[in-house]
Amino acid sequence: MRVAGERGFEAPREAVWRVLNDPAAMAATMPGVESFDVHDERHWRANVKIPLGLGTLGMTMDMEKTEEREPDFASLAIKGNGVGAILSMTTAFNLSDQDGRTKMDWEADVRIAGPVGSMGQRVLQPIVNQQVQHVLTALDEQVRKAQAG
Amino acid sequence: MGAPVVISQTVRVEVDGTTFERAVEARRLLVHFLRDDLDLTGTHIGCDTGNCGACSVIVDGKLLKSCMLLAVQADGSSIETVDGLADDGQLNTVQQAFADHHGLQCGYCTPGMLMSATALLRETSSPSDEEIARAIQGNICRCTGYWNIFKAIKAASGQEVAE
Amino acid sequence: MLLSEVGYARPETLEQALEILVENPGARALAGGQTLINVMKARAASPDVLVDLGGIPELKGIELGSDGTLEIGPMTTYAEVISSAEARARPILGEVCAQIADVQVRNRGTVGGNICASDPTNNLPPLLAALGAELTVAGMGGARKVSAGEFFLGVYMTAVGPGELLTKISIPPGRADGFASVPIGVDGTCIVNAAASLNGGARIALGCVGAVPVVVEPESTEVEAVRGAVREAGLEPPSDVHASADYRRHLAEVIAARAVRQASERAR
Amino acid sequence: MTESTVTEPLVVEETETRRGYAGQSVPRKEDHRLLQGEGVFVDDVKRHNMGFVHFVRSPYAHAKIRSVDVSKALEHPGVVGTLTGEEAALLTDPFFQISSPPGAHLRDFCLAVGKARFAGEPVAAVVATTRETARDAAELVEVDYEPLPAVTDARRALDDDAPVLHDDAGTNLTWEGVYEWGDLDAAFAEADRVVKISELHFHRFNSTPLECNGALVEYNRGTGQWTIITNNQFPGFAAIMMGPAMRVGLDKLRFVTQDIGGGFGNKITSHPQLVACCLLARKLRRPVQWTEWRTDFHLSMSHGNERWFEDTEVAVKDDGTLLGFRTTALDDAGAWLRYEPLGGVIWAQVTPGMYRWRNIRLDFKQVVTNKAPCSPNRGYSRMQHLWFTERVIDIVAHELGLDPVEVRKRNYIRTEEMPYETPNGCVYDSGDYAKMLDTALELIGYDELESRRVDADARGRLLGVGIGSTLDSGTNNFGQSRLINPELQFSGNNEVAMVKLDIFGEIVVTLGTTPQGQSHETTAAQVVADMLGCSIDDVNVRAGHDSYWNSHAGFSGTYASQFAVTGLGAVRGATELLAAEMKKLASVVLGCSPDDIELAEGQARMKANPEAALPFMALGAIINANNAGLPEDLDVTLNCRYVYRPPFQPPDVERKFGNLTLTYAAQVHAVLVEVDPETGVYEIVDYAAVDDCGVRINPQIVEGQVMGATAQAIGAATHETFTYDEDGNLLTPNFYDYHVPHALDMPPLRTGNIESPSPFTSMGTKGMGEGGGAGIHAVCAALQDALRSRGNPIVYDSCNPYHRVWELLSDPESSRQRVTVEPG
Repeated sequence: MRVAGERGFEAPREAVWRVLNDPAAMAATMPGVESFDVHDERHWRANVKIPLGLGTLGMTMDMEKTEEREPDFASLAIKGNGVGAILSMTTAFNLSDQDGRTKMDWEADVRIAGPVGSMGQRVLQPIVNQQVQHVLTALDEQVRKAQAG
Repeated sequence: MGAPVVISQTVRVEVDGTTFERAVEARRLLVHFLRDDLDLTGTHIGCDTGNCGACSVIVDGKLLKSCMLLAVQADGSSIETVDGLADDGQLNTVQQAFADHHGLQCGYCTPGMLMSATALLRETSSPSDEEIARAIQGNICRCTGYWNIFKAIKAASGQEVAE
Repeated sequence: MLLSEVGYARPETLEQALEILVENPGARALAGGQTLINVMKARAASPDVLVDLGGIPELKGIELGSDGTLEIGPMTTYAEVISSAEARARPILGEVCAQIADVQVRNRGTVGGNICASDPTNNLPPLLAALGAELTVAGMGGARKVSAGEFFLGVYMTAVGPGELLTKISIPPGRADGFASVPIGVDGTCIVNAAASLNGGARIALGCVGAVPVVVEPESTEVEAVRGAVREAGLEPPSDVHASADYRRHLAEVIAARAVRQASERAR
Repeated sequence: MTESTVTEPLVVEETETRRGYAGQSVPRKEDHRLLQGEGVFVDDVKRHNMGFVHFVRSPYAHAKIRSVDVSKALEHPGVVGTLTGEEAALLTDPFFQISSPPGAHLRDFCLAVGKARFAGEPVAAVVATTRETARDAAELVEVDYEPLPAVTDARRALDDDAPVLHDDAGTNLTWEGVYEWGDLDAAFAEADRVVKISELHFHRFNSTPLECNGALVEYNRGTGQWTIITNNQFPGFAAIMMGPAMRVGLDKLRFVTQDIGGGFGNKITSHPQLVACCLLARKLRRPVQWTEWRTDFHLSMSHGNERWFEDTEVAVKDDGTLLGFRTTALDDAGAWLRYEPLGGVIWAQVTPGMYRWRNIRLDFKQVVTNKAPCSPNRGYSRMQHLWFTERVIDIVAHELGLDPVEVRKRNYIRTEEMPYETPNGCVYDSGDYAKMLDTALELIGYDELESRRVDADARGRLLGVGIGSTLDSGTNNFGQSRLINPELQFSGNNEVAMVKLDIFGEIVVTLGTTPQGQSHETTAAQVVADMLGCSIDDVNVRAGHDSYWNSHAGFSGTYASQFAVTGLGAVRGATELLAAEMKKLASVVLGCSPDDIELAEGQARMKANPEAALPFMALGAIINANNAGLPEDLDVTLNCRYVYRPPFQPPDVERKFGNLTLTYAAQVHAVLVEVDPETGVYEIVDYAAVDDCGVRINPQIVEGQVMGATAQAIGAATHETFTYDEDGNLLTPNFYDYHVPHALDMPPLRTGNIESPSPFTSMGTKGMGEGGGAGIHAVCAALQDALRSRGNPIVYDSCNPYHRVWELLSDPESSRQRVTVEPG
């Protein structure tokens, strides 16, 4: 399923870019991150436990930065492996200046296979949307932090 | 002192008048306990989502699907299954009505279907067509289209059945 | 079938239950199990410990307060609601419970389990949201009250946090309620459902159109006002094999109007 | 009648079977055990020390398998062993392919080798001491997948950029054939109008028997023989597939079955899983048990053929006379050809449907896609084609402003034309389709239709009526497989039965079939008791199938609507032989000629002097235990085996011409639906099913089959669909999203019956039970009729869930664009 949107940040483009490309900061935006390893500046791995009311969904996520055009565009390919589900996701963002603020246009294509997939799209789509919102809010937080510190 | 958390425990149940006691893993579903641990294979499994009702049994007087209940949750209960319906090989009224009206073909859904019919007739002595359909809504049959099952249950309640 | 290994505990008091939940972060409450056990069969979720609430008397039962408020224990089964004399004070409750799945599920499934599962296709979340129910959530530190509107946080996620339990469902008095749905086959899984309550202003809650029930409050109970209000709610329903987002949007309008119509008829 | 049809070898007077048990609804012998939960289904069988098999399945619809690492699984407590695709590829040869090239080049093993081609395909297997442990360990098997793009739409499968599933074949087009009979050019030249239909779609579903597949397999190291206790419904076919693949003779594979929880064709192609179990039982030196769960079944087993009908052109006269049609059938076989491409010819058994048109061209293409493999499903391949012909009839009537009832009557094959040879040489044995239609219309209350429309209208509902008229062709001539692959050495058909008289006078009947609810024990006993003149209670028909009984032949099994012909034909043959032996023995003992002896009341007695009689018990005792002094040349065993062989010739491969089946049961269904125009939700408010399967041995059992087929058609027409997303994830993998009819979904049903005896069978019976899917079309037609006032949408899909009806209501135009009417 495809999700997309735009978001404004009260920060210059470079600041936002830095956060988006700082593995540690990104890790802090992801739901239920338990550990996060940086293999190199293009490859990261995270162990996450996505909270679901009925239990948590454990996953190992391998992330690869597939494209980068500093300071405005990057795309990631993410592969998640869990007991109940296999997730593959490609996401990209585009930053642009808006008089001091930064506008981020983003899109993500999320695909889920395995038993969790059998829970039905009407359940999965809301879950994905919700996690995306979670990430974006946390991203706001990180940008503000970066500005402050 | 809080309640203990167990991975497995001894479960004691009465099934169709016989008492059984077995150590069982907490994760084991009642239907697997009946079929695999107690060798009571009359109760069947037709799905893995609680939709088909082939595993229906009566636990302490309540009709339940034994695939949505852990064996440990049934500890201390009294369970009725298809194996207990007939009296020493003599079909009871509901069973006989299913035979008379061809209410079964492959016979796989039949044990659950009979338990649902039994539960219905205990509470409603002469059910309407609507009540009969509601009573077996949780039991899937792929052979009969239900029509002959409706007839059988109606006949079992002593009502006239149009042939 | 075939669950992952899981611990099991059957506490006899609320305190014991909360204790276990606090001591075991991976623990989950097991109510009727008519959703949770199926999710565990798919191994889509695998709690470490199941805390069976079936042995806790204080979580059961239905009481009708002098002011007409219904207080329902979360472990009350659908069947108990349907046959409860007290529950008839708010007839829609029994009527909607009677449309849930089948006899077997209604004998085992509980009101608390239905709303805590917060599955978008469930009937009770939108109903309680429309009725303006109040939910009591207890933790070691004590209890708090949450309105149904704020209770549902997402798919399978509610205001009941780690180490907490839903202990009571309080429903204010009223009779002018309606419920409508488009299920897949009679009493099947809902494609869209809607509950309406006209007890002091019109409140409609729509189910299956998002992660949580969407509450809409139209100006009037006129069909066009209701449909307009639903349209303006800017629903973003999921698409699946049973319905496109557009179809769900369309159904939401129609079903909302039908729920309101039923409620209005009862208001007279 | 064509050359290929000769009269039956077995001639008996009609009267002999018309009296007695045959024709009566006697109670079923099967019921006593099934009603007490004492049936023996495959998962009920246990063996000491048996291990439980759990398959590791691909989560991807299409992926390269880089590696499979079972080490962690093997370390898991309780695990006794594993099997991988690489091992399977060493230990077995690929399954024999029915198809001619390129389909012939597929290399199909019991587990995925090198590549996974559909989500849910078994990639490895784990065996452990409990079911739960086996699943735990299966999760520890590490498979390194490299996901590949998937193709899930048959219409895209032949695009240049479409991923190719099988490099060995080099294309996704695995089989194609052109069928043409009559003179298309003349037909279209004669036509007043040409109705063009750009695309129709028959959807993917199956009958979802309530019991899924399973097996318990034991290996005898001393004899090198496997005992396979399974619910496979066509052991003869499984053996032919498994023996060569496992490099063993067929007698090394003993198939045992008692009760089967529904089959409907869906349990024919479990041979890959059975081979995996055989390899594990041998490797691990213990019995292994495999139970397939519902989600496994939906993901990986026997979907019904999905078929597209493209660029259809129909030649028709203004009065509705149908002259002929052209179309291209694009059949989606899923990822493997497990029984396919037989679907590429089976449809031809009913080429013209029930109609008289003589000029037909059908270009058949079958492609593979990244979806579960297809296999027969009740109404196999004919159902798709009959739905197409019925849709054509109604669309033509609709567009030409003619009454569908009249168009049918005008074009139905007439009863006086029976036996009727179709354009491709099949012979419709008997029937009266117009009379069936009248009966159906009467049952549905067709006369009050207009008043019912008004009444529905007043309630804000749209009423529609629809007719479905189909054929259930029974008793295959396997020679038709040569139209798929001329190299194949299959033709004709056969079934076996043994009847013996035992020492205490018990009559024991052994069948070669594998019934799944079709009541063979009962109907066989009815026939035997009538022929031997004894009580049905004295006839013991063995339950189930065991290849050690030696009562089977190559085509033994229960499939393709044939027991009333092949099964009972074999029973009659064996009983005839036994009766003759009993008479001969009695004549020796009583000192008369066999012709003086009659069998009645459980005795062999002299016609002239009934006092001179030998009870069956005496006959059984003499031969089995008290035979001293009998004449040396007395050739009597009281244990008779008969192989029934229907009268078939191989078809003409060049002309694709010949008799492909022996009998044609017919169904005419009529249905009334009410649509809620606001939501697209609809309800079937009345249903009538009229059936004609010739002489009925047990009317109640026949009616039960009619009802079952009707319910399955209703489910398929309304909600049942195996729908995949573009990535190849199945969106309806269990009964939660795959909605089958429940009790409250059933409409009121009226059934009617007409009896047109088949001239080609000894008892006038016809195979039946598949039902032809008449209800699927009837619902489609009723919806189109109901929506007429809403912009005349065209119902173009065989499955119409609420959302599709709403689409037709909200945008009738896009559906109308599929149809054009041009002058001839």
